This record gives sequence, C-alpha cells and structure tokens, in this order.
Amino acid sequence: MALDKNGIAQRIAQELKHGYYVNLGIGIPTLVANYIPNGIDVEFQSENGMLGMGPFPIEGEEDADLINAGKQTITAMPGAVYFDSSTSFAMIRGQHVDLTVLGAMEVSDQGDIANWKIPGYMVKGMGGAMDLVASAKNIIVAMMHTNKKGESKLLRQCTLPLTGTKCVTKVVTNLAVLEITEKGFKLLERAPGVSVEEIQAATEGRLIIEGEIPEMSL
Amino acid sequence: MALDKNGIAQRIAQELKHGYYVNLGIGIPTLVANYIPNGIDVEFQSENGMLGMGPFPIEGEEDADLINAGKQTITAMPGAVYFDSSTSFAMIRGQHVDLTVLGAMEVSDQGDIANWKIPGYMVKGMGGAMDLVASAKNIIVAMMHTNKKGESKLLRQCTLPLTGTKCVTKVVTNLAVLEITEKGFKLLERAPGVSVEEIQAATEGRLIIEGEIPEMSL
Amino acid sequence: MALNKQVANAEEAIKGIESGMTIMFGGFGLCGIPENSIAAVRKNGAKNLTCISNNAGVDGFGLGVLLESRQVKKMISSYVGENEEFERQMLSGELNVELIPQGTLAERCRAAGAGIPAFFTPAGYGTEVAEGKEVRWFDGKPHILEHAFDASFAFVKAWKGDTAGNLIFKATARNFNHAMAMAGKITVAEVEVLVPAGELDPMEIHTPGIFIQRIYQGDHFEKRIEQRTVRTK
Amino acid sequence: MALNKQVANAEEAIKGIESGMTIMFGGFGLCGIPENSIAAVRKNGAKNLTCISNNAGVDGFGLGVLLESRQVKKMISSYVGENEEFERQMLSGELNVELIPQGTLAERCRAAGAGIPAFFTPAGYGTEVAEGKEVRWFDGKPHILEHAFDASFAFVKAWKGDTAGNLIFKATARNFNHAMAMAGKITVAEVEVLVPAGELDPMEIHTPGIFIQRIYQGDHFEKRIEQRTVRTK
Repeated sequence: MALDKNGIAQRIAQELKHGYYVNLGIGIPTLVANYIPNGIDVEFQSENGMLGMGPFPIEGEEDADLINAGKQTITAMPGAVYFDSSTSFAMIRGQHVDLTVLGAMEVSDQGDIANWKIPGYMVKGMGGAMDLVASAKNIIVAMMHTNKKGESKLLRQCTLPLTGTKCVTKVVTNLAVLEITEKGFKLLERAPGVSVEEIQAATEGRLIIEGEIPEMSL
Repeated sequence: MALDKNGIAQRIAQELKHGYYVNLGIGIPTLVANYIPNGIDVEFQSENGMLGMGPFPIEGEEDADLINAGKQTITAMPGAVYFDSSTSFAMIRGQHVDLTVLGAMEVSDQGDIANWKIPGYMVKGMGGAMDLVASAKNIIVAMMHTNKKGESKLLRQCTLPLTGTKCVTKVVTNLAVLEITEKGFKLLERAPGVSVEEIQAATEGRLIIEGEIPEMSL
Repeated sequence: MALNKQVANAEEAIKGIESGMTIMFGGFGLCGIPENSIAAVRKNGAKNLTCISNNAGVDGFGLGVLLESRQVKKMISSYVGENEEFERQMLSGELNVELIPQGTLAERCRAAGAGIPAFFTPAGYGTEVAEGKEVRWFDGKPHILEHAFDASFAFVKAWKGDTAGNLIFKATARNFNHAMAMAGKITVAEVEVLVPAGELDPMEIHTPGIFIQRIYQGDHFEKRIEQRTVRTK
Repeated sequence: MALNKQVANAEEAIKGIESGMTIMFGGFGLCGIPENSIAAVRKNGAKNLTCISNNAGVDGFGLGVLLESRQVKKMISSYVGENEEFERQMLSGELNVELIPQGTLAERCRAAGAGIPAFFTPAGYGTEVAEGKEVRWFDGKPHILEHAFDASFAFVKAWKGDTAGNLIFKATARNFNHAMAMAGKITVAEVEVLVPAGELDPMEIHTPGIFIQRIYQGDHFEKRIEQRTVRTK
C-alpha cells in the first residue's frame, strides 16, 4: 500500500542522524519532526532566524515574535538561538546545515528540482528554496510519486522552471525511496506492498533496479 | 610658531561636527579626543569592535577584554556597543563612519597616502588603514609637515608604497591646514606665526595659495 | 556623549520620503514589520515606490496597506503569497514583481550596508534567476554574481532601542531588520520601548546605532499573527 | 534535544591537527585569544602551519608561543608588530608573512563561513595588495576581487558558552572570534564558563552553536594586557 504523507515523513525521519542540523520545508517535510527516532538528537533550523525550533505553542502562549519560515507560531527548545536573515543564509550557503528536506513538483534523474513556479499560474516566489538547494550537502525531496493527473513527477528532464540543478540526493515518495546517481534514479526501497512494476510505471525518468528491492520498514 | 602634536590634534578637533562618528588612528590622531569642542557630541569607533569608546580606565579598573585598536585598555561611554570585526569593517567600508583621522609618512597632492611600509625596514602591516582610506568619506591626515631629515612629506607623488589613492580630503600639519583639490594642496590656514613662504618651502607638491591665508585660531 | 537619533513620531521619522524612491521594509511575513512607519508612508501618499521586502504583507495589513493605496510600483521579494490585492495588481500588470532567492535578498542588503558592491553566490545558478548574470566557477561549483541593493530609506522594527539608535530584537522578529538597517541611506527604526542611551547592555545590542539615522517609539503595535498554530496541552 | 559539542579538554579539542594545515586563531592583539588551544597545539607539535590571525602575539604569549617552537610556516595577518622572535624569523626568511587589510581579513573569514566564494572590496586598490587581482569599477569607484579563506580548523575564545556551542563574548574580545568561528571546517571554542544548553538567553547569544564543532572550558586564562593604559582619578 502506498504511503500517505505521514508515512513519507516517517520514512524520511529514518535518514536523520545524531547531531544533524536539519532544515524542513513547508508541507510534508514539516511532518518529519513528528517522527524523530529515539536516541537521536537533531536541531531544526528555521531560515527566518532560529536554531532549536520546538513544537507549536500551547494555546494562549502564542508569540507574534516567534514564528517559523511557514509563518506559524512555534516555540524554542533549550539551547535555541535567534539570529538575523543574513546570518541564517550564511549557515545555509556555508553548508553548516546537514540535511534539507523539501517538497517538489518535479525532480529529474540528474537531481534537478522544480518546486517554485508553474507558468500561467500565480507565482508566489522561491522563498529560501533556491539558496537551500544550491548549497545543502544532503537534500531529500518529499513528494507524491505522481501528480493529480497521474503523471510522473520523477522525470528524465524537468519541464517546469528549475529551482536548482544537480542537487537532490534522495527522493522519498508514497511509492519508493530513490537515490540520485549518475545513471538516474536508483530504486532503494519499495513502500509496503508496492511492486517494482508499479514504481517503474509511475517513473518517467531513468530508473535503476539492481537486485532484490526491499520493502521499507516503518 | 609651528604647532606641536597636541596643537595639530586641537586644530583637527575643530573639524568635528555634532553627530559625527569618528575613527581615530594611532599617534597624533588619538589626541584629537582630548579636544572635542563644547556642545559637540561625537562617538568614537574603534575598529577592533566598539562604538562609544571612552577614556582610559582609572588605575585598577583595566579590563583585558576592553581595548582599542591600539591595544590600549579603555572604557565604554553610555550608549556604547560592541560588535565583531566583520561588522566593524562593514561600518567602515559601508561609509557609516563620518570622519577618519590618520597619521601618514607621505601624502601626494592628488590625495594619495603612504603610511604603512618603508622598503628595507621591518613591515608591521597595514592593520585597518587600507580599509579606512579606501572607504571613508572624509579623511584628514595628521602629521608633521617634514620628516626628521627635513624633507617634505607633502609630495607631488608618493615615493613609498601606497596605502590608498585619491582619498585624503585634508592635511593638518605643524605648519598648515591644507585641502586636497584637483590642482594640488590648497593652503587654507597657517599655524600661528608661520609664514606662507615657510609653508611653500616645506611643501614639495603643488601648493595653491589664493588670497590672504589666515592664521589658525586655536 | 552618545549621539541622539530620537525623533518625535512616525511622521517626523519618514520625512524626505518621495514618490519614485526605493525603500526597504524589515520583517518576515507579519513578524517584526515596521507597522507605524508603513502607516505614516500611507498617510504621506508617496507613489511609485519600489519596495524591497521579503514578503508583501496581507490584505489590509503590513505592506498590503500600501498596495491598497496603489503607492507601490514594484515589489522586490522572495515570497509574496497570501494577498489577494497583490495578486490582482500583479496579474493586471499594475504591479511589477521581482522575485529573488531569500538568502540573496538578505545578502544584497548586508552587502549594501557593508560596502561590498557585489559578491558571488551559488543560489539560483541554472535557473531563471541567473539569466543575464555573470557565472563563475569556484572550487568546481558554479556561482552567479549578485549586486548590493541601493535604497534611499530602510524602515525597521525592533523591540527595544535607545536614543543612540542601538537596537535589540525579540526572538525571530530580528529577521531582515538587521541587514536592512545596515543598508538604508536613511534607516528609520521604530521600537516598542525606547530608553535613554546607556540603559542597554552594550553586549546585548543586536544592531549598533551607527546604522540608524532616526528612532522613535511606535504609538501602537498590532503585531498580528499570520498563522496561529497551537497544540493541545 | 540540543546537540552536545562538549569535549573534555584542549587536547581532545585539537584532535586532528596535522602538520601543514591552515588554522585560524581568533583575537585582536592579546584580547580574546584562544590561549588554551594554542598551548595544546604547542604540545601537539604539528609543524609547517599556516596561521590566519589578525596579529601574531608577543614574545612568549599568544601565537608567539608557536613561533618560538617553529611550528609556523606562514602568517596571514593585518599587523604583526611587537614580537622580536617574529621579526627575526621573518627577516631571516624562515617565516613567510602575508599582510592583508584588516577589513578584508575579517570579510574573507565571514565569506568562508557564509558560502560566498568571492566578493569585491575597495580596500587595497592602487596598492601592492591589489597586484594580480581582478579590478572592477562599481558606481564610479574601483574595487578588487577577494576570495574566501579555506581553513581546516578555527580556534576561538568566548566568555560564556553552552554545550550546544552557543557563544557569548565579553566587550571587545569578540573581534575576529565570531567570523572565524563561522569559517572553520572544524571550529573549536574555548570558554571561561561552560553551561548546559538552555541556560543562555537565546537573544543574547553572539555566535550560534551551529558554527561550533567542539567546545570546552579552558583550564586557565591568563588574559594578559598588552598596553596597560590608565588615567589618574
């Protein structure tokens, strides 16, 4: 059975390593914070200017001066720190953030990503996404394998305007975990009950299938 | 009578305007702080990381963590602020400092300055001088008119390695106040009792003498 | 004596604002925005403004106020969602919008304040943001050349300030306010609490007063929350 | 949970230092220098080091300690006075010295930490500092292109720190420590007081812990004064 959004987040959470600084994008990536494995300490960076982001506040304790990059009211964990936007992107550009998790509309099998603009639609902007994908050492894309029309989002070439080139390291979808390699998407894991054939059918880009492909363990 | 170092500093202090941020170099420039005219508020920037530098501490109150760019123990005035070196030079490079007073070994009549290196001698370094002269809007040089051999330090061309080009706005020496113009050093004031002829004789660069040259009033 | 940057109110603080100017506005979303200065610019009525701001406010609040009054000719931002009037003006062609990566936006502000006319960044390489820009490779990686902004005014908002212009921000309300404060030819700071110079700890100040030309205590801060998200106990 | 960067002592903190490396040392003069890390590098004995530091210490203290033990091959500084052993090694050709403007030194540190590979600055144009460097005019003014540093280690010293690596500096002891902390591939912070994460006010922190890989409380701080200047009451 294909994963839901929480399942994707849960699988991505397995990529967290002890000591990581992590930047989570809006949407599915935000959910990753709910599934931090036991015994693993990570700190979340919010690009509007904090490290050590905590959960949403208890009702009545919201602070207009304390929000995340999605403009949601949040809290600070012990050891947190605030800083200005230029310092925040110094961290990002300077590769001090260990892992970035982003949503996407399209990913190419060379690791290009498109997630900010659909020609003909109102364009809201790239926010910090272009800085993140241009600099992060480790970028995992969290998205559904296909769009609402059933078309693959894992492509030979992106058709939408790019956010960044050759930058994505892994893609976790409702169907599979895939690594970007020089030869295309390498299939690492299947969602529980999803067959390699289903993944192949939903993948337009080059798909590399080597040996037995294990099911994810969630 | 030619001015002494304190006289030079006193004359330069007349250039201070209410509301100025001022950076004083080592040597004669440091003495300027002793002659701030009444009713004039200025703040001193020390490029190692503070604004609002105060006088030397009272004996016994020295703090190893509170020094100026000359590495002397100092104090902080009310309204002072500390910052890091990259922010300090952001202020300097970004032209937020209104006036810089520097010593020099040579100044050319186009406003070039040499004050950091004598070939054949131990070179200690330019410190912050190159950043200051490359960026400051208003640079006054404080120096003796001639060197120990009696040779002019106000030249047609500098002979020593440059610190910066076309940057000095005024020169205040033991003999005169001069402004750098397109045509050379324009003589503005004479030190008390010093004749125009004496100044002319001590100036190797182009000297512009227009009309009656007043004596400084100290 | 510390320099005194205090002005009486927002009206006095924005003196010199003219139609056609480029102005920076601090804040991220509705967090840390200069509410009182925005209201004064609305009252002033200057038109054809180019606004540099990470976001464009919402309908009726933040920069939305200046969009409603048609005072904005161009927005330079990284993200402009959540604003219907903005969308209408943009789609009708009344409003010119330049979208740039958020980190580049922040760094172009800092560069303006720091006397760095241009710098190389990897952000935007291979995208339409890089079109027409110089590309250079450093250490095997492509970068594009970006330039410092040039803004006549910067409006920022801090929590506490002193009469010498020193600022302290609360939590994530610092955001773009610090770098924009560095960048404005005239930077106007509005604060919730204004104290005499000497009352702030010099080690706790975020933005040194040298970057601030005018400071005043705002009359009223609504501090609206854009996305109120809570958890149950 | 906040990340834990605490190591036991200076010896553990400098692990990985090897001969031939490029290392940054924070401080201005003798103010805010990483005394304990310098002592550990001396004990370690790594040779042929390239040291990036605004100054070179004095005879017997600060980086003077590593000059005496002939561990330094090259110094990159803005000012290197007040050190006889330094002068002797420099004049004899044992020591290679690269002098660069202080603001450029600071900005090349920040750039390294901020992922800016190169930037334009007016400092040094028309002088020997500009030799061989690209010149470009912006807004009618000449600038030269300068590059980010590349340092394997940065040693910095702060007043207070927490186990997550967050740092607070005292007075002017902040100086180069902040930008160098950003720049080191491995940044080691020694502090006078180390507290558990959560004990520092997140608004009062000068350098965020993300830039720090290792932190420890120094055994002993001499904090020598280079120019003791006083006035009479």
